[in-house]
Amino acid sequence: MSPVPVALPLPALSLRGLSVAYRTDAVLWNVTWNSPPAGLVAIVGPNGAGKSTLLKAALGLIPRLAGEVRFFGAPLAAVRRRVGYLPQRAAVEWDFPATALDVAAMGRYPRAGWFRPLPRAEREAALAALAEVGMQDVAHRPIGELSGGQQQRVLLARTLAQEPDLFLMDEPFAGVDAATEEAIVGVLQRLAAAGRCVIAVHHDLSTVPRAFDHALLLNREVIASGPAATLLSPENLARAYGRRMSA
Amino acid sequence: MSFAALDLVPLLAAMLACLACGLLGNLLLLTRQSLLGDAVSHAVLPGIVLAFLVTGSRDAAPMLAGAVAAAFAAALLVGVLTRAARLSPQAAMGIVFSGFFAVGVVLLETGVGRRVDLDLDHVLLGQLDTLVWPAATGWASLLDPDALAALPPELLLIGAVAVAVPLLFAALWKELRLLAFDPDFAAVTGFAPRALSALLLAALAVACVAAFWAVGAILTLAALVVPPVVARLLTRSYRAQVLVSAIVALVMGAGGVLLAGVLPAALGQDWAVSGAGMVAVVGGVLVLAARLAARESG
Amino acid sequence: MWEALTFQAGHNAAVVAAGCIAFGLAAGAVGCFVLLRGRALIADAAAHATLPGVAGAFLLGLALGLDPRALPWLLAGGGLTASLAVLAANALARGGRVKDDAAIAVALSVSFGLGAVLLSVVQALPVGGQAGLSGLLLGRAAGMAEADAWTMAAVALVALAVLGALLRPLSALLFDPLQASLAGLPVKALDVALLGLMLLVVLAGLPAVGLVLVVALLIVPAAAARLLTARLPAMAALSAGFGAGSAHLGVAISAAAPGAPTGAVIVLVAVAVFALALLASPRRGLVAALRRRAALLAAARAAAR
Amino acid sequence: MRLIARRALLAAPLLAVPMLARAQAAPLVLATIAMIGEPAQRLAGTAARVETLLGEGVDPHLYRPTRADIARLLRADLVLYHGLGLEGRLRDAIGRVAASGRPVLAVGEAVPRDSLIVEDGTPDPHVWMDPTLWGIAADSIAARLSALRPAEAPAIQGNLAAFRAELAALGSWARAAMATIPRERRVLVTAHDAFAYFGRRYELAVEGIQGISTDSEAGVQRIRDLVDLLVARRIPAVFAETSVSDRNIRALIEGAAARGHRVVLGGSLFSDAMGAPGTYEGTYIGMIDHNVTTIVRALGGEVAPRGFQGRLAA
Repeated sequence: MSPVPVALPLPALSLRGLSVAYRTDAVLWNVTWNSPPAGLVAIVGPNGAGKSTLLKAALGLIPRLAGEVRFFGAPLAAVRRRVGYLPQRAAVEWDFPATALDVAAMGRYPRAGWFRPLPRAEREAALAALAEVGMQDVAHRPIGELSGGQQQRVLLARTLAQEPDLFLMDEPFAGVDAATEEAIVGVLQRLAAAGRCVIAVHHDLSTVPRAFDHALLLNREVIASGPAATLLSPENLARAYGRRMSA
Repeated sequence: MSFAALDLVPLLAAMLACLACGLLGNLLLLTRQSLLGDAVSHAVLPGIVLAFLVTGSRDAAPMLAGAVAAAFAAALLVGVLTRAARLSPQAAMGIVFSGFFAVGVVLLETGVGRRVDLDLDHVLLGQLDTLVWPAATGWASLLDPDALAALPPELLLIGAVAVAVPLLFAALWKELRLLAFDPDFAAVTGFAPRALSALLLAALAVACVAAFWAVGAILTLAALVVPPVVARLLTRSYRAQVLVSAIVALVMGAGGVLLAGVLPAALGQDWAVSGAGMVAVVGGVLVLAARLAARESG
Repeated sequence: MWEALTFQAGHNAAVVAAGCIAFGLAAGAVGCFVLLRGRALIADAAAHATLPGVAGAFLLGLALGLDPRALPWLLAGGGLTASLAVLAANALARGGRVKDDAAIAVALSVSFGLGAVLLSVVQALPVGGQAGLSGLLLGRAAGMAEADAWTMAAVALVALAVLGALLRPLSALLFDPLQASLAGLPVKALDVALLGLMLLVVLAGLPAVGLVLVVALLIVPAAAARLLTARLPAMAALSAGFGAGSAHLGVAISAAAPGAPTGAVIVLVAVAVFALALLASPRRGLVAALRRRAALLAAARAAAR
Repeated sequence: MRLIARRALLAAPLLAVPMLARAQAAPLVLATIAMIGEPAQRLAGTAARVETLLGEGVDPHLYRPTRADIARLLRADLVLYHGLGLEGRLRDAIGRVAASGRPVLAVGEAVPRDSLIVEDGTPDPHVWMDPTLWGIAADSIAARLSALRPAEAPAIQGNLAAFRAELAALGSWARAAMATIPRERRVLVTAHDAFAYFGRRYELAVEGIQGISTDSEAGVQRIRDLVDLLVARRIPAVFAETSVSDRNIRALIEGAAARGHRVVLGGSLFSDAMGAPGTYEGTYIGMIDHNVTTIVRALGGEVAPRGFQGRLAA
């Protein structure tokens, strides 16, 4: 990790008028938001607020109705190497015949490029990423035999192996044991200290002020965004969750 | 009448067809599409009939092209239906292959007419046991260009496919693994999952049709699913899965042909059974053995 | 065309229509449950798995001096091997490492191969009467006799009766298998009953209408019904209706159109019904979706400015 | 289990002459279908041993050769096959056998092209249904056998002459028998389109429920049209075939009965396969004799119940 945090003026992720509909019901509506250039950002909101949809739409994994998405001011295709993605653990096929190292090494594929087999150095880098999340001992174990927490850390190692400047994480803390949660928080803090930007979809409001610098409160539309410490005021929460109850 | 003349080509054709289809079958297995082969086998009929109606000729080239086009279209349509109608892949396959086959039959009956003997069996579905190589006098014929020129074209096509598929796996080893494991991550990291999937479907269509033409549907369906399932039961890593499936494919192909005809003849019997059928049966035995072995190891 | 629809297009057309309608009813109803159980193509595997049974029965009949061509005897053989294939697929999938679709594919291809082996043995025997043995699997709707039509009616009655009796437990099973077993429902017995019904439909359908029509009517009407309703009883009824309707319209069209093969036309009508449901259904249909999506698109673009 | 090899020997009418006594073993001739194999053996006499690949009642459209069958193909000193697309993928194998220099003869293709019934450029393969055309085929077989065994040529030509004479007698007898069928009833309805040449030769309207390929699927309208024909022309009988399922034919009978017109199953004709080897119906002459006798009697004509030579099974 480069030691000196370089203050980049451009927001890591900027959305302008982003709308997404799943089949016929609008899931995200006219979301305009700029993330800070670096630091830990939480996306929070009730179930069905479109948190995960926002990440997927930004990354082009699901079609957008409208809106512009920029990563560090450029379209994704131009800065792919700078963007890391951690999917929801439940969305991954853990019955697949692969070891923890195999999965972590996938983060290095872009460095090897097409057609070339993964060089040894890249596999070492993947092993290092596993070490960062304390998973080096299970490197050669099939992922199907790992616990939920271990699996989450292996996915995180894969994203770390990408060495991106921006991390998009979908529910990194969902269903993990305390030790894993603590380890992940440690990793996030080290990334922020190194000047990276981490945008994580998160459901546990109580930990947001402590663990995150910035937050986006979402319920299909932007409710509010700003410093995590002050954002979760009762009015904002009522507007986000209240509306959800009556809607 | 030497082994080379009678048995070498069926043996090679069965092994090559099993290898090509077995390797691709791994990716089908890991993406829950093992039954795609069965769907394709029904879906090729309209492609063939249209090729006949358009070109008016019954020789292989146009028919094969029509079959590949129909197979590719069917596989794509299964994907679209699975997403658009939110159907399970199995249901989508059932609808697509029934529809395609019915269109084929209607075209056959009304377009081609009743007087023309154009049925699927004669045109596309090869018969493993008829792949004789009479020009061969012995093993030396393998080096004799004239004899080689007289090799059945079916063997040459499935041979080419059986070389291309492993090359495809070697060239795109990590890309195909990533595509099967996590297409979303592949998209984000720029490994074009949609394009790769289309390439895979094309490879599957060509491999299936080449195998149908050389050894028939029976052997092809078994080749697509048995090697991957046996490897799945015996291995835990992707590399082992692919390698073991290749070995199982070759054993199954060779075992079937040898048991069906070569062994009875060696024992002085003057009868033989269907080579393609025996390859599938040997495959079944291998699955049973692997299933029992897998249970022991827990 | 109109006279065909009203059963006045001659005896054969009427018999074929009645037989196919009854079959469509049974296949649609049973197919709905099989589809929801997530094993749509099990019928295709079972149908292929009858081939070794038919060939085996012929050989056994020959050895025992029976009349090897008696249809009930051949179908008994076919039913036996089809059941064994389905059980084998279940056993293979139980370990968890091999998923359901791969297990079905293995059962299908291996039994298909075994059938080919046994047929090659039959073919080598110097005995006549093997005419149309494999043709048994390629029955033609148009050649249906009155007896076949009555068989179809009987199958439909049995299927509807059993499904009616088991509707509540089956819907609990389909809704949430885990919950159902926890609630003490005999999940295994229900599964066997459902597969038994599927086999009954396959075995009755194969000699009468052929493999593709059997598989098609077990899947397509059910898929169409599922696009239109989420409630199981309505879905089963709708699916049965689509099955019967497709058969009726299909036979009528094939009675009117020169050279049109009846079975294939029925399949095309069923697929057309599915396509219509896909496009037009209010809830999940494409047309409604596209219309609403276009509206959303316009609104979203307006908002973004 | 395979009795065909031994059975074909039994079929040779001249078995009385011990084969093995000959200094040089008689060459092995392999025919694909019995309609070629049986006459060929008769023409060859002791000059050659003729075996047939397809057994009794085996439909050439659905036939799947095994390795043992193909081995016989390669062992044969001469291969007689029909051609005109009848044998499907087996024809490719035979083509390769020919390309390697072994003698091969497409018997059906010996018949002049212009006398074939051709549709969309594809000839109807069932040429053997016309005894006159099959006489031409016999000539080509005899010529090929003579080339194989020049020393035996005179004997072969003698057998040919005898066979041709019997064919001629059969032909005139058949034409006379057919003429006894009341004109409006001269309609032959069968399971599949195999009798076009037969109908052309004996001025019989021919209708098959299925097309040429047994894989084809008839439609309800086809069945209704045939029922209308049966009722309109008061045709008394329809015919099943030994190598094809008779489901469709039974449906016709039911259809006509519903219109108050009683149609019977006139019998089971030989279309793509002959009778059991060793029996009279297992010979080409016997097969045609059986078909003609069965058709004429069922359609109300006059013919001796035991057929042309009184040799038909009771």
